[in-house]
Amino acid sequence: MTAGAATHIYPFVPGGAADGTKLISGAVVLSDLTGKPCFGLKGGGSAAWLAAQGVPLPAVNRIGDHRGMRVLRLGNEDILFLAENAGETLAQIKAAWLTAVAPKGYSSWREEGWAWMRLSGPRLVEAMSGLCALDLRPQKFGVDDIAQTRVGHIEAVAFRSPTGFDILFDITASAYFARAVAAVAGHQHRGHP
Amino acid sequence: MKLLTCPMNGPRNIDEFQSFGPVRARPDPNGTADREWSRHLFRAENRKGIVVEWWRHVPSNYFFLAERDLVSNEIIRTFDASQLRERA
Amino acid sequence: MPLRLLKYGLSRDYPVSGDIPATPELKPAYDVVIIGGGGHGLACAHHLAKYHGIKSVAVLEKGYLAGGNTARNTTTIRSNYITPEGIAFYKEGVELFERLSQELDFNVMFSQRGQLTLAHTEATMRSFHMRAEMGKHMGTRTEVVDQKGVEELCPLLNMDYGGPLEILGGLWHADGGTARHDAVAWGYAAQASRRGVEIHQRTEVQGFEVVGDRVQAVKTNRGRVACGQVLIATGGMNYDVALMAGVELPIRCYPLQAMVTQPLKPWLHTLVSSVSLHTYLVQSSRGEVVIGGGSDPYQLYSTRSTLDMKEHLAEGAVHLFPFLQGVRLLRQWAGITDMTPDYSPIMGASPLANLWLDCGWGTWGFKATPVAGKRMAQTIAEGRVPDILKPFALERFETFRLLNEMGATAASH
Amino acid sequence: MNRLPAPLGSRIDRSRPIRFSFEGKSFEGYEGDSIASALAASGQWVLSRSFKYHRPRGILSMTGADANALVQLPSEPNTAAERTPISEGLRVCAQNVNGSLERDRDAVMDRFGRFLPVGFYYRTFMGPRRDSWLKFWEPMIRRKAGLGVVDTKAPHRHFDKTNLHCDLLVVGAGPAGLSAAIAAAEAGADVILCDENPEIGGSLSYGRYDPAVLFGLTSRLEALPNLRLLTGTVCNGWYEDNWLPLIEGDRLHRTRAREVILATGAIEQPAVFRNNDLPGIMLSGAAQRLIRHYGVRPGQSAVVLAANDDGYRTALDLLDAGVSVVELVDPRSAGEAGPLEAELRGRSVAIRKDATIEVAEGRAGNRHLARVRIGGSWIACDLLTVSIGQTPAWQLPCQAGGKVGYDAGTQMMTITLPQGPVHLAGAVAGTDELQDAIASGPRAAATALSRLGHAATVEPPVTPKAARPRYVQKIVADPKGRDFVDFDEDLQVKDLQNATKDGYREIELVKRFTTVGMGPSQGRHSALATARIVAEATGRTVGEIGITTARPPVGPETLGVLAGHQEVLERRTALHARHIALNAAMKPVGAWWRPYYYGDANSAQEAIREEILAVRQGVGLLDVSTLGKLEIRGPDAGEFLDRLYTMAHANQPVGRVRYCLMLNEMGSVIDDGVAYRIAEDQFYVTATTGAVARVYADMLFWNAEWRLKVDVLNLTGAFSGLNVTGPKARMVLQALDSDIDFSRDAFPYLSGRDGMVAGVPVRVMRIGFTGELSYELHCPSSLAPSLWDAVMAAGRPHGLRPYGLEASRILRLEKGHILIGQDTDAITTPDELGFGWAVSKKKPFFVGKRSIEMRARLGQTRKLVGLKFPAGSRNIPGESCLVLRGGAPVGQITSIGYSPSLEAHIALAYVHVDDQAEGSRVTVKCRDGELLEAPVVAHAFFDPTNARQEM
Repeated sequence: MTAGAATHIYPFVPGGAADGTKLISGAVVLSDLTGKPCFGLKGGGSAAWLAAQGVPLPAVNRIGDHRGMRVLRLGNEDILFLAENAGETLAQIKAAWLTAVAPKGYSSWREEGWAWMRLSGPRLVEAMSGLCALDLRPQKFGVDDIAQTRVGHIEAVAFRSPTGFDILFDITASAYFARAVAAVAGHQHRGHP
Repeated sequence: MKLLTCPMNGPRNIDEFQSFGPVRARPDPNGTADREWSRHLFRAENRKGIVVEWWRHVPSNYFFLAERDLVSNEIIRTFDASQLRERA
Repeated sequence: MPLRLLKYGLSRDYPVSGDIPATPELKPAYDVVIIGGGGHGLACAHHLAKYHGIKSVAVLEKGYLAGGNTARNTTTIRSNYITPEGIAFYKEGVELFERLSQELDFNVMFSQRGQLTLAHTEATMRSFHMRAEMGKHMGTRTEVVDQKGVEELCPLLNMDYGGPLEILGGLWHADGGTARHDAVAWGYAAQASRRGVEIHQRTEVQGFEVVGDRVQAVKTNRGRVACGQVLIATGGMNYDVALMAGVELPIRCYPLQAMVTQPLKPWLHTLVSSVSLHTYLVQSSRGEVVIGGGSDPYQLYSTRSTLDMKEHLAEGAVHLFPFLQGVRLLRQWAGITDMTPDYSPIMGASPLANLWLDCGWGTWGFKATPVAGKRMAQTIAEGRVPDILKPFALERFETFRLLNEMGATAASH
Repeated sequence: MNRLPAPLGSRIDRSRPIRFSFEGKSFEGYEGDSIASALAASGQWVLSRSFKYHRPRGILSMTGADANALVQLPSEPNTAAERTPISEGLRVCAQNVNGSLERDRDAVMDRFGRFLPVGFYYRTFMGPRRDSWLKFWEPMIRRKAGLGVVDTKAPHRHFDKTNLHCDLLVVGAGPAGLSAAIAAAEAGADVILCDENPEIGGSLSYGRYDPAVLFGLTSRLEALPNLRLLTGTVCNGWYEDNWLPLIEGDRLHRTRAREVILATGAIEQPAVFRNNDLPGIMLSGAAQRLIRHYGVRPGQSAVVLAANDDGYRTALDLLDAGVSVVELVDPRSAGEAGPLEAELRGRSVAIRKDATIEVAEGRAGNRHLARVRIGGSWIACDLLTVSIGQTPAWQLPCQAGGKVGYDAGTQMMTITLPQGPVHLAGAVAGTDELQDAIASGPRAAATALSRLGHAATVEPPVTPKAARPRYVQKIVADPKGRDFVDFDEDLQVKDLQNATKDGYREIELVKRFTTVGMGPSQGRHSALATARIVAEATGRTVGEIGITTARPPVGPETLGVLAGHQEVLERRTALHARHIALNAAMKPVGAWWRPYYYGDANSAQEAIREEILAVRQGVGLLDVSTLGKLEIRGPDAGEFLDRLYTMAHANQPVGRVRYCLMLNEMGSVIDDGVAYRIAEDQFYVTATTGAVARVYADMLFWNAEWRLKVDVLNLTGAFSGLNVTGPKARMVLQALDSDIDFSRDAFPYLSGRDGMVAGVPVRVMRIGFTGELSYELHCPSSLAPSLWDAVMAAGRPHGLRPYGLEASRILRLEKGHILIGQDTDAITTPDELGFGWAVSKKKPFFVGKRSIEMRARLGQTRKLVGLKFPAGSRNIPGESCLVLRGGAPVGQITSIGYSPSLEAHIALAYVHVDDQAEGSRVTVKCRDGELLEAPVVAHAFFDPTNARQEM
């Protein structure tokens, strides 16, 4: 299915579901990457088909790189491509997949189901410790690690990005998530002026 | 917060998991008399001691098994469902 | 000031009442052996001795008197259930509580200040209407109130939440109340032992001698005891004890936790509970605010407390009464509940002819202490189950005549 | 002023005076003062009145542990005056006083004490009438109950939570804890060291020790980046798997430690004698804290009760503070004089051995200590420091599984922990000499380090030098009483003895009957004495008696810090902003926001009616995005649905849509929806909004057992749904740019199509919840707003109107569609719903099949039917009104509403199975009790032949 003329409207863009919800910035910065190129396969045959395309697959809960894309292995048959700066490469894979014949796995529709947000800023560590119970100390949680866990009390996928943490979660909770992060950041600020 | 070690995601706070209760034998529905069938429906694995139970790691939707002591709450081990069938 | 106080004041020495005689030697046989020295067992013993003339009764308690769920529950007394059978039973329970202090000549401090259960969703409001309609039909004081009614009954509630936490209305149960749980057990113990019932503390049942379809004797850590009739009323241990007799009950054990604040001058005059928040609060006559909620999420035979449940209960309490933020918590604890598939108890006959069940009390056992004691005593004395108990029979799980109280307990045991 | 010169007063900043008030009187203290120290500095020793007898009470321990020093702040009851710092303008009041602290009308209770023996309230207040307790006595007692007053107008405070992780957590920064943390950190471990006090050092910060010791430890500590120090932070509990709450002001650090060392020290115990609760009688640690932490002179002339070296050191401290020490009383028999004793004699302090305090007396109204009797002779004094022994701080160790014992030889309470990740160091482990404590730290650290995998040599624990048995005070009840064991609860020796006489012999029963140990100090100062008294009274040993279970929290903690702050979860559909723009009345359904109707509240009913008519006569548009949407993909997809749902799906043709009904193992209906077969190996399945989370989890669970070749994907958020419904629905869709043929023949009822509509990829299903011609368009959520706009535009010429949940409910009711959870309960079977048509008879298995067959054999008791209440009925029943048969409830109304299309009230209701036939009449009991007769009618009130939805 291709989108044709219609325009994509994500939660934080005008007319989106979270329209009017502010993304916090300052000591803690929350930015929205939901519109960035993203595509995933899930279900029987996904891994085999991608391997056949020459995509090197990391182990489960690890992140690999493929031609500028980050390749997240969320399960044996659950692979997600994030192509913040490699849209073309992703488009090629997507096109190849659409025209390929089964077995080739199935779309996981993450580009529609998940919000993709980035947490950064000078108080990043405190903010994360307020949002997530997991042990994220560098010696315990590396750059290629994936945490499928809870962030801000909702299910989420978290991993490191050059500037902080990237977080994927249910797109319908976007407005809530922005408020939750702002609240935690606010407390951090109040706690240690 | 108790820790539960997910075979796929590692040790996590137990509030990331959902208990699906002890593994239960599934008698052949059509080869079981009504009385036994009711018993199957309502009987509860509740003996003091170690149970093997289903758990779901909610964020990853991964289902696995855990051996847990119903008295001490100690988790003896956790493992993937495939190993259960191997044992069976 | 009541005369009793003068008696205390004028007597040189403390007038000893000797409520609980020291544990006597175990006799080789009793007409009735009651396993479990909690409220239910003691109430049954009292009724056997006082109303059925059965004095050869031994109450066997593994630990100390009423140290299990009798001492750990949060003392909610109510009859606003869903099924007619359930309401009829618990209604009799409330009525017995109204007379209990006089019955026992022991002040159990039954405080009938009403229970207000809050709804935050339309589905809950619907279930409240169901409980109210059935309650009214069965002659209990149970009615649905709207937001205004809630504010009038409990003006300190925070009604300002929009969204999912907004209070849409409530179920007002004027018959609801609390009582001093220990006093109930001690009162029954004192009365029963004065009539010859033997209470054996630190006496643990370790097995049964079953011949044919009868229990010949129970084996304890203090020796063998032959018995005419046996009652199992061991709360969280019911599954375990029944299993020793070869009876497998449809029961799962879950911890139920509660906590209490430091004493405060009284400000909360009714029981308040919220279904969605799984939290309820009641202020004792000591001034402590008791806060409880739902059971733990997985099976366990342990009375350990958890921080997560405490955080959850505090969250709920502060949602309902934001000014509680500065109030301090004193203590938390847990009991072991024996939950049945339909959230109704199991009372009456067992597969063994002389073994009787008073089990499956889950999170709602305390309120039934007097009525369960009375009716189980009648059952044992007459050797047949009275009509009011028949619906609670173990067989219902084979005939599928469930007493569905799921949802009735919600956050108010 | 009782202020002492610097350097005494380590916590206060004399350059910063602070003004505050107590009981309306204004006081001045310094920055760093606690409420109690500032008041003491100004000679105000009485802080509160006691719980039962309203006796004046003051400083006991300076640790903030007990009820004696709890005060009322405007928005915080029961605040520990000994710990809480003063602040400019702070208004402090005494608690539990009737009138004022000075003139407490309830002080008379102290006289009536003999009328109020232990447990008296169980034996009284019952008469004369049955409800006398409720109507008269309880209100009276409630007025007397409680301590502080809660401020129901308290301003909102901000609390928050963080999560900490470390290799080793050390609790307590006294000599043992400090040396343990330093040793572990120097070995490279990641360490957190917490202490409830504002400074490190513990006893080193207030005791009579060489300052160099603390200085040495501090300088090593400061050189360690991997040691995180949290002062002013209470570790308030130990929970499974080393999960510990560290409370730092208004912040809760939920901390996970791999190893824990508890260096929580010991608790000084009071002595028991008549009037041992008078202000001016304090534990020696309290006097030392006042002197060194706050520079406050604890009195003018002191008697020192000393049964150990700490007592002797205290005497020296008092001398240095300019307090005249009248006499030191040592109850121990005369033994060899230690160096401390020599030093005291050198400073001409009278020392009396083999004697103790027999009784104390107070000034008028017992407001302060006046004199004590020793060996029959009275000695005037305004201060008595007590140092007769201590108990290890057992709370945290016991929560961590430690067992409390009693060493009859050394007369010590002992704690033993199971092998594991928790270790003890210092006084809590039984050491009482400074050097033993300092040595025990690294030992505990070594054990923890080796468990952490560090190469550490574990030294065997050496038994501390202090094998010399502790002094044990012989406790005998004073004939005139007021010899308090539990200050919080005003319990005297005889109260505990009397409890045992009444048969409450087990320690837990003693506790419950007398409430000993149940007050704010949770037995810190009473547990050991209680155990000894009960042991004595019941002829058992202290070991046999033991102490009551130590439950968390260790010390009082606010509900605010436990609750923290949590935003309320809300979920929004992709069309949220569209609804807002259309002035929808948004209401929560679970976490979702949904439009109830479009328009202003004052015209709600009108709006709902118009929305209904729009659907019946023209066309309406409903956002159904909250519906659960699941995709089942894989070769076994059909088989999977066959096992989960009651209808047949394996043989369902591609392009067809089927109703699906889900049962649990008991055969009860738990969900319904539709399944659209997109391809041989792909189904698109809907679930009800409220149930989808559980349905999804159950699907995964079943397949964890079945291991079929399917993948289940939850598309609830990824896809949005728009229901275009009404006689003109087809015209609207045909007006849109699309590659789908919407004509009746090409796209019949109960079929589905994939394609493009207005440039948006869609999955369209022809199903009817409203009973009208309906097309349900599902599309990727980011494109839903575009699709919505296109449909709205195409619909405008046809009078298309968006409608909300309220209209939708009436529309479905008119059509007799059930709502799972509203028209069903936990035991509803398909038969009870008349859904036999939806249950496959051919399939060998599906979840619940066996049970519904059995339940059918056992006999059906009720049936869901339609009821109609003619327009103009005066009384209309509401939801949940009972259906009676012979006066007994047999069912209830599950849904009811006014149908504008039928101009009557219609309802779904459970009736007795024998009354299910159309035309039979049933009795319904209205809310007000009136009984109504109503005819049973068919489910589908509206368009029973389905002509409209299948047109």
